[in-house]
Amino acid sequence: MNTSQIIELGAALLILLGSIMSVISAFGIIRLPDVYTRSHAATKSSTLAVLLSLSGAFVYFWVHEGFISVRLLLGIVFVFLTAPVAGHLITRAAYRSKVKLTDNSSDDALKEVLFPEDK
Amino acid sequence: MVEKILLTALALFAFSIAIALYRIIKGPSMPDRTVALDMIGVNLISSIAVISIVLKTKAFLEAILILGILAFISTIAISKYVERGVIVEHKSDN
Amino acid sequence: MRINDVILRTVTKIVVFIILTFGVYLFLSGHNTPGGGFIGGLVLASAFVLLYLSSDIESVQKSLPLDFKMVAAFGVLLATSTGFGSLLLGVPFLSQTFAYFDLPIFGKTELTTVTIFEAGVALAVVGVVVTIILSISEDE
Amino acid sequence: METLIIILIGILTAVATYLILSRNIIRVILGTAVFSHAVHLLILTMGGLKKGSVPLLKEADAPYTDALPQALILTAIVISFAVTAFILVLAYRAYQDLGSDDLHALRGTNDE
Amino acid sequence: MNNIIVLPLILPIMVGVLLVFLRPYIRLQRIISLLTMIGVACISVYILNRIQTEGIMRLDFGGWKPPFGILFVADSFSALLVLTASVVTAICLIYAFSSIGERHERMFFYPFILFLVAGVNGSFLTGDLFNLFVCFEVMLLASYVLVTLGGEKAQLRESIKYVVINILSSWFFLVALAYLYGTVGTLNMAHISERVAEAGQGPLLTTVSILFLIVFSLKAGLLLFFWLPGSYSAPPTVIAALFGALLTKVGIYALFRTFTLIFYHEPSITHNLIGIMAGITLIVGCMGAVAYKDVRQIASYNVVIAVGFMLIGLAVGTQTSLEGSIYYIIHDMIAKAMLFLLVGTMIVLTGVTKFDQMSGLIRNYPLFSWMFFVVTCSLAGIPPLSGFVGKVLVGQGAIENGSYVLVALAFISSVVVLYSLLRIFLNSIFGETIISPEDELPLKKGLLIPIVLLGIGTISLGLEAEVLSSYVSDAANTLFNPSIYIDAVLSGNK
Amino acid sequence: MFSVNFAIIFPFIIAALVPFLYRRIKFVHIGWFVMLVPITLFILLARLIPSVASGKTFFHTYNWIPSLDINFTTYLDGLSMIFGLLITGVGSLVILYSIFYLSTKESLQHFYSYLLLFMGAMLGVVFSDNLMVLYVFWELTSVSSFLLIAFWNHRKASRQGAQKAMLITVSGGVAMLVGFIMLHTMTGTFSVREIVLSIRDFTDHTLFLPTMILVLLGAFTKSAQFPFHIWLPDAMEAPTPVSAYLHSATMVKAGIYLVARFTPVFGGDQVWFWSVSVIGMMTMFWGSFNAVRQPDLKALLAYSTISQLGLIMSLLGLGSIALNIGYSADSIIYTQATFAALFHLINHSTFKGALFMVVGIVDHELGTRDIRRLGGLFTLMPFTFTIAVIGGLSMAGLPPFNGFLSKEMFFAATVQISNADVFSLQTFGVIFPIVAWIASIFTFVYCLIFIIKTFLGPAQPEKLDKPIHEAPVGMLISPLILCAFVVGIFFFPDLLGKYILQPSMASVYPTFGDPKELTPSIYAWHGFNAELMMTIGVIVIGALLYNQLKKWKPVYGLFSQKYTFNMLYNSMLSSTEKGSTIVTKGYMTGFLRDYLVYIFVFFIVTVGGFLFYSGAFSIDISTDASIRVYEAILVGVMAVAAVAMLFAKSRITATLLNGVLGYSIAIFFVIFRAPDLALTQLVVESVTTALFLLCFYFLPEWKRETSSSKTKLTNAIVSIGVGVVVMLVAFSVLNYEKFETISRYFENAYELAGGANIVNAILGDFRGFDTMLEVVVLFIAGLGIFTMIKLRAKKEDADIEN
Repeated sequence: MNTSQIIELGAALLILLGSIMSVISAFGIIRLPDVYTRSHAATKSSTLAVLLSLSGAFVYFWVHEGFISVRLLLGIVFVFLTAPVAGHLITRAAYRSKVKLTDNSSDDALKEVLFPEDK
Repeated sequence: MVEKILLTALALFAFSIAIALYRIIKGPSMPDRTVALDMIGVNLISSIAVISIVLKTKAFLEAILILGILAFISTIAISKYVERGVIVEHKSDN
Repeated sequence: MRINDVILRTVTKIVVFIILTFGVYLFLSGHNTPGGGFIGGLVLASAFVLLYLSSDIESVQKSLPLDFKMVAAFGVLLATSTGFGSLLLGVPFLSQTFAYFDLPIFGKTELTTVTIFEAGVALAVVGVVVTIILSISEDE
Repeated sequence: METLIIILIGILTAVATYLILSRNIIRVILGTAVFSHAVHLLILTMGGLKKGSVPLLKEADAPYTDALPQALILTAIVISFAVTAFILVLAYRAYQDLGSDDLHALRGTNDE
Repeated sequence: MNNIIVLPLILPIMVGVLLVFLRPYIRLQRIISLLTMIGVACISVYILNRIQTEGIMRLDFGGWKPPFGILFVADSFSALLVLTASVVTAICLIYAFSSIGERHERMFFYPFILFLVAGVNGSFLTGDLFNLFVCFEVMLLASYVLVTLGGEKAQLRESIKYVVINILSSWFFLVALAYLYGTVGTLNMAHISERVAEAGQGPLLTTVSILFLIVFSLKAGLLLFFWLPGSYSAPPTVIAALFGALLTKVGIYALFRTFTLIFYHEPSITHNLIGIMAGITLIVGCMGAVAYKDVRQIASYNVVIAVGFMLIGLAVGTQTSLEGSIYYIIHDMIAKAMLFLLVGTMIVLTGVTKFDQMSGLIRNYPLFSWMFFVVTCSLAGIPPLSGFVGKVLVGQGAIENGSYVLVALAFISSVVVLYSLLRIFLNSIFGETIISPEDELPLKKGLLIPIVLLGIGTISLGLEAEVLSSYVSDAANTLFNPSIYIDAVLSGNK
Repeated sequence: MFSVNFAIIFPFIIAALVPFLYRRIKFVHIGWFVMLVPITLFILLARLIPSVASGKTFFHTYNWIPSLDINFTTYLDGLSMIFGLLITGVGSLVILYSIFYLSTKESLQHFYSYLLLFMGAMLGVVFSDNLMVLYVFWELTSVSSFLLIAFWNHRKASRQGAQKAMLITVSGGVAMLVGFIMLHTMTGTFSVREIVLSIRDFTDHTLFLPTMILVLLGAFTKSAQFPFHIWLPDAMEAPTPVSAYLHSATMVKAGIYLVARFTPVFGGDQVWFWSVSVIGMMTMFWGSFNAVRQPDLKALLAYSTISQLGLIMSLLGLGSIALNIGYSADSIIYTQATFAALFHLINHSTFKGALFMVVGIVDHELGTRDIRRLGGLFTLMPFTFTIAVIGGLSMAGLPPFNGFLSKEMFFAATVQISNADVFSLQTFGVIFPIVAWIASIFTFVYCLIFIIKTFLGPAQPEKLDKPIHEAPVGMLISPLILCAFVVGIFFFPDLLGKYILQPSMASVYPTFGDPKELTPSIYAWHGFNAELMMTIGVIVIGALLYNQLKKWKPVYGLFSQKYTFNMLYNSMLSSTEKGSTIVTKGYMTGFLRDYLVYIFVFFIVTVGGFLFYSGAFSIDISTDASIRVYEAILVGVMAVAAVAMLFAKSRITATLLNGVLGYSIAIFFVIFRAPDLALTQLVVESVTTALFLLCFYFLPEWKRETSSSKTKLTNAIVSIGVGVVVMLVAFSVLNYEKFETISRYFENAYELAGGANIVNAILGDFRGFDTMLEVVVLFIAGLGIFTMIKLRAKKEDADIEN
């Protein structure tokens, strides 16, 4: 087993880690009680998952074919840039469309600001 | 070895897609579904990256970026729809 | 009720730029790697869609005063007239040629008529997609 | 793989058929969309699956997978996009003027 | 170099796109679109005559030799149809000038008409099955737009049905193409024919051919015509006229082409099926034609009857009957356009749609009324008008072939056609006039002239059938002997 | 040289000119000019009588559609000469009469146009040798007759009569056309002369009998034979000159002409003999029987015409037997029936023409045709009365009028035929004289009614709107000329026999050697024989019956009005209409789902059915590519997503699921090595989803499907059926591996088209044309959406386009 093969294996393991992360966040998405908590699972851990696997792929191509893929790098940057915004927008939309919080939540500070009439 | 790991990873990605699908079907609220769809998109990105390795081709790297772009646009569109019903406004309020 | 879109708009500015660049890249590289007029056009169109999504029609029109119907029409005209050119040259309709020219400044350059054709396709796609979205959105 | 995909095509077709037989116009439109998914897969499958490498020359070695169906599907995708867009707008225009999205109510009057 | 045969398609498209830029200049749009159609008609005459001397013409796009590229093939059959379609469109355009109104004209009416014709002509000329699909779509999209153009309630309502059914038929087309590609692995029609002949048209290929039959029947209105009556009676007159003249003909053309060129090996299955379908079409068409009092419905069901009639020629499949069908198609394009224009004009003049609410039009509009009589006789196949020759030849072919049931149905149907139109004539045209002189709407010359032109067309086509005969017999010969077509496409590289 | 073709075309040309002339010539009745046409033609034809009589025929041809063997060929022989003379001769007289009958307030230009059109068409029928051209003119006579009947089209009865006449005669014409086409199929020619020469070789042909029946259908409908006679009484709505011309003298005789013309073709066959003679006899009886009860003079004449046409028809049938027996000294006797037919044809035209004109005069001068309001006219209308008596008695078959001669010959022929020993005539032949005799009695009765009730008895001026007065001289000239013929022919029958009838006998019996043998000398007196006794019997019993008319007239009441042929015709039309409406509206529900179900069911039945019926179905999974776990999961995801769409509660969910399907397909495109497709699919899917969302703003949230569970079940079954059929065919296609695809060629894309991306090279170059059109499609859709949104119906527009 030479260096490049080891690195390839490492890349593969990176990807596997990503996929495991993804499954975890998937579980989060079904197990967590309301949309606000679920969006944590979806946006945070699955962003991590995709970053891991894209990096793995990037490393693999780099090592295996000596190919530095600008597109992959760009993709990583892009996901990194957009995922938080997307998460933000969804949860905001959820809140504004009055999706209920889970019963366990103790405090809703925003409510008074946004929907004073609902009091 | 590498290939086996990659295939396992792929299966796991597919598995999370399936779970996200459950959330889309189940709901209960629109944002739930949006979150799940976003997640499917993200998983697809990863899957494509892995498939590219498996198939030993660089042909699909464009797809990764495009999918990233589109998942973003779709999410914005849907959340705007959920929030306001209109996704393209004539004139913004501010 | 005012909704603050500052975060979205800020990100969009960067993202649209990336998308546009990428779209042009796809369009140009289509002959040898995945891409081409259609996909390039579609990606460019999605950049415009993103602009409209994050902002509003009026402000986009202000900074980009284009009648997209005409863009589409021009694209179709461009695509069809590459075929028409071959009519004048007496070769079969839609004959595409590619040749390498030694241009004084650029050196050896590949010029293909397909590129013009694809440019027409891309313009048409952008024009049509944006026209559709604008038409619907402008409806009261 | 082919068998699996063909079964999938069968399911998609059945679903699309059921949707297109609905009374609600949005369901009908979604039905046409699913129809086009099914047929794109079908064209690809009929050309043979996984029988070669990506049809990019120099990228990989011959034999390449059948590129012609891919080109056909590309055309078909764009056309079905155009048609879907059109019928969507048609549907909402009809709703605006006729006040219903129920095709049973939109039978038209064969009054005599 | 046969670049000329792409002109019937590319000229309308390019002019149509140009007209988009000329949107505010309505007068200019009119002139240009009319000139274009006249130009296309002249070109097709030239093509037709060149085919007679040089044989089938073909144009390989991009210079790619068949079966690899797309190509246009012009034989007498397609050239005749292109010619008729262009002439009819030109005449309908004249009608549109004074009927369609500026609002429509400003909304790209002329470009859409030109795109429609481009699609129709392309379908007639193409030699590639997938390209046929694309040409169909060009035509269909244009027709979708035209059906809805104006946004009347009935238009919106009927166009939904029209669009969905046509989407379905396009889907079937793609499925059929997928199957065909999966079996013979090629798209060029001549090449498909060659391969089918080589492998023998086994059960599977016959199954695929039945699928094609369904696809084109949906387009042609053969048996599966449910979209037709509604969508032909909703849009403005001139659009209905163009639909009546052109749309079903494309499907009929495709049926003729595929079942004479490609799937001609199992006539006992496919052609018999066509025969049964044509027979039922005739029966239900006849029933529809007498069931309604709405003049446009009657006209629409007349379209259905004519479809059945033409397909009998194919079902019988002898050279004579094919020849008859070709005559009949040409006749029908002209006569149906005329019928729809007349019927539409009647509705505009009287403000009602049912024939028993109109009366005595002949006193107010004599020439118009006589034109209605001419078209009645013409469609009923009364000699020496244009429907006659086709009718005789189809009958002759069917008798030679022993298809007596079809003969009976075909000829009885022409009596029903006569009856259905005679009812309109006797009730609406004849009788006491119920329009008082002050209410009488003037009949614009611009509306009358195209009708009269078509009337002259149908009369002279009957009297001067000999002029067409050499072209038609050449067309039928090509259809009957597919090898002529195949040789022209696959051998010899021009 | 005078060409017959010209004679045919000439009236057409003038017909086209009449409207223009009419505008110019205001000061004089246009009829005077029109009359010149038939007179000219009559003279031209008459000049040819001697040469035709000597056995000469004239033959001209003018190419029309030579490639289809349809040429404008005319053939002038004895038979067509008779008709030609009748058409032009009676035509001249009728036009003369019409000049006085029709006032200049009527739209004369139309009237004379139609009349000339008819004349030309009729000449065309009798002179054409080519069957197709004959048919052309045949239908033109129907058309012009239609126009003439509907001349007063503001009357409902006129329009209905016209429609009935047109429908029945055109239907018959269509049947005849099929017969002609069959003849062509058998013999390979459209020329009657050639068919006559060659038909002997085809009498055993399977088409021979159908052809005959179809041709007879044409003849019978045109000649108003039982049971197609119903159109003729209704056709009497036409102006009287028209009735006199078309519906007694000429057009209705076109059927007679056709039968005579085709006697050499089909005559000799048993079916021909029986159908022509029996139908003729029935018509004769039924016509005369019904004529008696008509209160309207014109209707009486109409039924009388039907009866007389039946007489002539049956004679032609009887005469055809000679062709079966063949040319021999014995068979000559049977040809006499045909001779009588042709003779009576001429006679009928003369006296019936005169009688119609009499009715026209009465109608025109007194304003009614109802015999219940008429009577005692003879003192004030002496000339009219004279004409009526001459015509009426001739029709009744009394001497010294021509009707007597032909009636006697008719009796002779029926008696003769009952002695023939073919076609089992010994048994059934006796019917003919009996029916003939009974029918003649009724004929006698209605003739008496016509004369006596109208002109004799007490006058009833109180029932009339106008005072009784004699017609102007102009109206009397034509009937008087005809009466002169009626009497003249009685005294000099042989002149007619030799010059006119003899050559036409040669046309009917071309194989019978010298036509002179077939031409008997006609005598008014031939001893006390069977036919004379029959005539005497007719007179005696007829007079008796007339006397007792009141007593037996209730017999007619026995025939229920419900079961007349007219009612049958009407109920047939209305029930067809009703049935069609029910059926058509039954399946044309306007509900999209129904139409789609029809289409899908048709698809399942034909494609699926044939797949199994032919055994084309096959399945083989051994050549499949391998399946990875993730692929299987993804397939499952798609299947679940698809099925979930059916149960989605909200439209957004369904749309998102559709998006999932789209994205998953993109991943399959990746797996199946289609990068361009994957890219396009991804973008298109996103844009489509965005479009859905855009449009949802304007559409309501969907409701639960409210269809009945039966509908849902049908939908489900149909859906599964479609899915299964698509699947099964796909399996079979996958196993069909006989050909290499053509795409190997595209692998040289780089050398050929300068591109390394094969798909792109195909799209941009090899199949660039598709791409071009696809852009056009996209463009049309975009522009269409724009117009659909911007161009709306004006609110105030009346929605007449519905």
